[in-house]
Amino acid sequence: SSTPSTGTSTGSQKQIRIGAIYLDSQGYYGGVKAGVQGAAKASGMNVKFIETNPGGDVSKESDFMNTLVSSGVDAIIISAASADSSVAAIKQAFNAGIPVICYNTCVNDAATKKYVSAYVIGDPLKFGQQLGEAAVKEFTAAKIDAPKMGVLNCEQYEVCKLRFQGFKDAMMKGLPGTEFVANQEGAEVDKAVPVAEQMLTANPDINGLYGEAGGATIGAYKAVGTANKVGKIFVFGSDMTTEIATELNKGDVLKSVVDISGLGVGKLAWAAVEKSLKGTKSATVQAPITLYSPAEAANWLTTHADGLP
Amino acid sequence: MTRLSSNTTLVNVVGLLGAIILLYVYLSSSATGFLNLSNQLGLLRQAALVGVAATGMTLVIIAGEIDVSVGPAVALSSVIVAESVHNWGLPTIVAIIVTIIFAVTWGAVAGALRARFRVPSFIATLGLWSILRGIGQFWTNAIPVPLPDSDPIMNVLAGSIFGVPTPAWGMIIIFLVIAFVARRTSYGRSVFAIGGNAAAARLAGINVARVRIILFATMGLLAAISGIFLAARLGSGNAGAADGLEFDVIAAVVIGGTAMSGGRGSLIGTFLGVIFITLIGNGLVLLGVNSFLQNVIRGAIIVAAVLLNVTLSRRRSSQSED
Amino acid sequence: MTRLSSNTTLVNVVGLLGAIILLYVYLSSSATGFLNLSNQLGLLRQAALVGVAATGMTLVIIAGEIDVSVGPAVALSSVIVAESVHNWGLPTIVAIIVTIIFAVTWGAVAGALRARFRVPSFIATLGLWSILRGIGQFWTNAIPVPLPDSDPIMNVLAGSIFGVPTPAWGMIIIFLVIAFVARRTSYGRSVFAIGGNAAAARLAGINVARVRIILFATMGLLAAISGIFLAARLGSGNAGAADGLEFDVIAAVVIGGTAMSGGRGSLIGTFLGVIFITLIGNGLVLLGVNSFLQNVIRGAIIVAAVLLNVTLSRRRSSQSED
Amino acid sequence: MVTTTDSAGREIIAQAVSVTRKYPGVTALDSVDFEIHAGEVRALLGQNGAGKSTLIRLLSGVDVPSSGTIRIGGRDLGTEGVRGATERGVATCYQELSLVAELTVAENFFLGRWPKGRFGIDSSAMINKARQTLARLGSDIDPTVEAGNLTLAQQQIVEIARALQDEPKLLILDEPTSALAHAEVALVLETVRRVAATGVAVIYVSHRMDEIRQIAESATIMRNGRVIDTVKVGESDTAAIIRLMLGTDPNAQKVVNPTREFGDVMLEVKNLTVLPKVTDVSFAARAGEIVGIAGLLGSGRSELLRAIAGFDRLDSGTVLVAGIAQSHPTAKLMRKAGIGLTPEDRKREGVLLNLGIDENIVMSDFAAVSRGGILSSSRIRKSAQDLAKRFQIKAHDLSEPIETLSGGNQQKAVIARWIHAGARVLLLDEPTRGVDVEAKGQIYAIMRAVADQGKTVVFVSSEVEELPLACDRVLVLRDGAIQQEFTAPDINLSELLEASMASHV
Ligand SMILES: Nc1ncnc2c1ncn2[C@@H]1O[C@H](COP(=O)(O)OP(=O)(O)OP(=O)(O)O)[C@@H](O)[C@H]1O
Ligand SMILES: Nc1ncnc2c1ncn2[C@@H]1O[C@H](COP(=O)(O)OP(=O)(O)OP(=O)(O)O)[C@@H](O)[C@H]1O
Ligand SMILES: [Mg+2]
Ligand SMILES: [Mg+2]
Repeated sequence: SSTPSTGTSTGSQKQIRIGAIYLDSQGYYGGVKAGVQGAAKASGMNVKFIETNPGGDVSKESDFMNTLVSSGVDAIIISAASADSSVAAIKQAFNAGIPVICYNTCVNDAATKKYVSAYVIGDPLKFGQQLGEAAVKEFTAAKIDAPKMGVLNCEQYEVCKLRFQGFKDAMMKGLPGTEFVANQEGAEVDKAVPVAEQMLTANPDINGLYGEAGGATIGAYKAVGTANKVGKIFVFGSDMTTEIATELNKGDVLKSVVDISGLGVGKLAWAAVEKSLKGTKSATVQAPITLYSPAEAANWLTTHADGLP
Repeated sequence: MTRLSSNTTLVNVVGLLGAIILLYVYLSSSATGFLNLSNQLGLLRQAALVGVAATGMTLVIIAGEIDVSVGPAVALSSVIVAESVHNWGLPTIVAIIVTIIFAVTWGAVAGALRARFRVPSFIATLGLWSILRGIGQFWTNAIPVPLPDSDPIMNVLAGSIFGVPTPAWGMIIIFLVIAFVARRTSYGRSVFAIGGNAAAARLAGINVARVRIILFATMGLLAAISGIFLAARLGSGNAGAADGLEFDVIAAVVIGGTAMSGGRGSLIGTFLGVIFITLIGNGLVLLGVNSFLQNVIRGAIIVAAVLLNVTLSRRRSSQSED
Repeated sequence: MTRLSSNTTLVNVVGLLGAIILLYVYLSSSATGFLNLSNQLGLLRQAALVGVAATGMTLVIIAGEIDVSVGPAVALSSVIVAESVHNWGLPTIVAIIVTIIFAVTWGAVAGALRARFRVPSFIATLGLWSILRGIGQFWTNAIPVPLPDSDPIMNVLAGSIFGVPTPAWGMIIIFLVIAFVARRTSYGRSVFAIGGNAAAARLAGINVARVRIILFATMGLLAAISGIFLAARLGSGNAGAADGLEFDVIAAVVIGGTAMSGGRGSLIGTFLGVIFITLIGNGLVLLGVNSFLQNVIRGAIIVAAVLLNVTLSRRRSSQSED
Repeated sequence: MVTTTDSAGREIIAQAVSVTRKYPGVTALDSVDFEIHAGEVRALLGQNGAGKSTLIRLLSGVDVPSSGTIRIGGRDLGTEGVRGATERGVATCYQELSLVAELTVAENFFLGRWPKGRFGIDSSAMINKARQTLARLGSDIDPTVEAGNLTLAQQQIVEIARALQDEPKLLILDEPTSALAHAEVALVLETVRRVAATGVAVIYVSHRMDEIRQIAESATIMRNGRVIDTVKVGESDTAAIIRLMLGTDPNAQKVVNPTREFGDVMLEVKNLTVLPKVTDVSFAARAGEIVGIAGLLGSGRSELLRAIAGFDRLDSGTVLVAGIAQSHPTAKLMRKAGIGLTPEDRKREGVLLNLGIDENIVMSDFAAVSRGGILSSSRIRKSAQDLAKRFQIKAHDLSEPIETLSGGNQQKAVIARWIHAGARVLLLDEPTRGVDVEAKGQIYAIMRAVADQGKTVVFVSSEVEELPLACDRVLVLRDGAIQQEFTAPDINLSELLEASMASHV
């Protein structure tokens, strides 16, 4: 028995139309979608989602925003494709009086302050930083004070660059001898696996691999297995999925995984939507960044039985 | 004159018009906000990105060729214009000219590969597709290159003239120009002649190689124009933008009744094709269809439209087997 | 019999072998770890993903057609096999059969669109490209579908037999089978005949429509095989996998000397083409080249290779203009 | 100084001076000297591959010589190409039809040099001029229809009219009549005569001696890329000219032996209709018999054959093969029943240029040269060699691509294909089109040899004069039905022609 929402009679509820823009077609956004839609349903309102997926392309994002704004949706939740290039799109919604709720990524600070009514932030710098700190701990425990690191990146997306920045900063701070010897693209798992294998071939002295996204993480630990370096190379990964949690549970290769729960972000985003519908701005909402160690993997698997991150 | 394949074109144009009207009727009743003026103007703006390139692509396909490099060409053009202003400090108008020169040059190179060295255009432009995308991303590190906020030319390009979005004006003018070129100039008729029978065109003294080079250089020019509009609209140059644009452009052209085998096609058909697929895209979003499912529907519609075209035009022409 | 365009093929094969040897010499000296056994085996494993589909694509292109739907077809196949095991609880072997049936069916549908309804194969498979990718993503919500860790069949498919990766065995066997089919069966010769002159082939009593349907159904079968290997290797079915695979597959085939205009080509050429582009990809990563720059280089190499092929084969054959 | 007149004082329009043109592997022209004067009609004769078309391509600027010079209007053509030659008054109808099917007749008329008006291309001027020029040739073809919708004969006339429209000084016609029936041939010949009378030089290539006698004053005879001789047509008999072309004595052509015994009815066609051209055709042909089918161009002979072979759908009627009825013949069924068709357009529908000669022969029945579903090289070689020998296909290596063969030998290979498939009924559509004299004789002989083995041959030809040479019986197709029948030896040319044309005259 939820509290009746404002301004709607229980009998024939006015339909609320929400525009939802998912950054690209990664599973993470499946989690967000489930989170936001689940929360909307639980709220008891009559909500219709108009959703789109511009595949990380700002030009498509701009088209979609245009469509959403001109069709007069009640609110828009968005993971912006670019800090600077998405400003025009978000401004357009703002000018039309439609509240915009960023999640995961957003536009630059100035524009966020001006045009965005809430930002469910999963700060990518902090995201990388927490994992970097975990890596420092792990290497220190293993008495490696100048680790050689390989990176599997997803740097066609700006957010990944920031993740790396955070990770790198934390490692250089904790272990100034750290050296990043290789950095290759491997956002999708099918590409990440061979690229990681080749990286280990070209740099046999690597001590650790950093996966900036889910696919990259899988590529990294699979390559370590193939190269028979289990126990010699540590993998630090991003984004939990059933597969990654299962691997983490073993604890021999994958040492820690940093994650912002898509479901969690979705719930927070919905909360921000509800607030903004009442006309309140909530500025930034910190989405919890969680660091998982092997010991916590099993728990994740039980609480996420349906596989949605 | 040139009641070019008048029967097929007519059937196709009427069919598309019918489909567009049906879409309008359906969407106005089921998709909230569809008939809003702002949505209609937005539609035009979206149509422009596909439409500008589709004009040139119509000629390319009529000539029996294909260009699959449109998306990366548009993206790189947006990067060039932004870099010219942002990093090289060129005045906007010079930046625009520089962008056009670059794009026309790479288009002409692709054309020369086809015309002089007989590299199939599918391969030449597939290579270009990879090269242009790579150059843009490498150059900018995949980070958007901002344009100054207050640039008056860019503001006009991003805005509206007489209430209609500037890119839509651009698209309409380009359609009129290319339609005129196609029907009323030697160059345009040469394109049809080459697509219909390249050997005969050569024997008649038409400079086939030159026409082919111009075709692809024109594609470069149009990509530059689209790229500049895009940069103006986004306020930045983006190496990753216009992803998969070639899919929509080719789809619009073939839905518009231009034959992949060359020799037949019309700009009016392409125009309707552009409107049709823009409407479908817009409608699917407004109806709240799952975004992955939208891919399925769009794929099915292009196949169905071409299937219909082929079947109708086959009924009317002689049964030439191949 | 059938020393098909033997001169051109020979020039091409020798040229590619030379290029591959040069690459080996260069990479062994400059790319650390290139000559490692594990890297060499890894190379074979990577080659398999491109190679399996490239065998079928060779026949498709020889027949004068094209299939651009390979990437999504492989990805959806990996999803089907994983869903069959994970969600429907089918035994692995049944899941594999189910996957093959699905993939062969959609291939045959594309083939029928081409053969019976004359939808150009580029359009039919472009539509399929969008449809298959959309289905996979819609079905799985773009979340990987995990396979059980301990499945013995999948472990064999992901592992090695006699030290050589299983997918590499698969690729080699498929190459031998298809090369045999191409040269020594009436189906294979019919493919060449249709690519050379479809009208003449029909009048000579060849069932052109059936051959075309089988061609695309075979592409479906090969995509299923690649998808199953991929799922085994990744331990999951991924709707977003094999993005842009069609680029590499088509590139390997045309680098291998198969003519886009149909009628000419060889499986040995394609095999070397697959090795060549896999080496390039491997070398660029080992040398630590920026991943965006890799796109530029790959694009340039495919254009250069085809340019060389076309120029060499033109010198030797009569100057048939088109 | 370059001479620009001949001894009779007539201006030299075009000249080839010791011209050689080499293609990879062939010398198509070997130090050829050639000149033609104003007002002269010169026939260019020679077997397939003698180099006639190559010489023409050089004179019209499409191709350039490997050595030697081409002079048009007294000046070297150099690399000025088609445009240069056109500006100096050379107009050419090429052997391959060179119209763009998707463009209108008027646009084809001005292909590559469309007249400019104030608003782009001036279409009304274009249409008017085209209509006028066509009218001068006595043709009422509508200039606004697409060229692809015209019949082959109409297309040929459009091409000739196009060549004539800007009053050339040299008109080159490369086999303009090989696709035409008699009425149209007469029209073309009349046109040539009229044009020559105005002082235009004409080069005329044809394999038909009777046409040449009607219009040409002199003939240049080529063989193996060389000019052998130039003779006055009026002063040389045909046998002498053919001797020059072949380099040997022509074997006298035998007219059909009238007293023959035929076997059972092998092919029977009852009330066959394929709309719109074929409305009601019935005939029967026996084993051992060669049945000719005469008719004007467009009378529907090709449709008839294609329908019998199952490639076109019947609107009504029945086809019986060896007494077994097929009311809905498909290509597959008819092939099984033993019917083989060789198409009229050899290059476009007959040969597979990218495959070997051997494969071109065995492709009609791969199963016959397979072992357990796998093609056997030795069986292919054996079958192909046997047939090549029987059909006198001149090739030193049967695995070479068939494009290395001359037209006549390609045609023999296409016919051999159906013998390999074990066909009992051979439908030959214009098997002698564009084939030289020697090869024609060989094709007649092949037909006879095949018939003597108890097979049935149906022979369609637009060269009426060859029907009496080859056929036991000739049927005349007109207005969609068989109108008349002639039996050897009473096959009379003029009666045949009259029967074909009856309703048109
Ligand atoms: N483009 C070419 N490439 C290679 N060989 C050629 C080419 N054109 C002609 N030939 C060869 O040159 C020779 C002369 O050919 P040409 O076409 O001039 O003969 P023709 O006398 O016109 O024969 P036909 O009566 O069959 O038309 C032939 O052996 C032919 O195969
Ligand atoms: N589908 C087609 N496309 C183009 N041309 C065609 C087609 N069908 C027939 N023709 C041409 O139209 C002409 C007349 O048609 P048709 O074949 O019915 O007459 P025909 O009596 O067999 O003529 P022919 O004497 O050429 O054999 C033929 O020369 C043929 O080449
Ligand atoms: Mg000739
Ligand atoms: Mg005919």
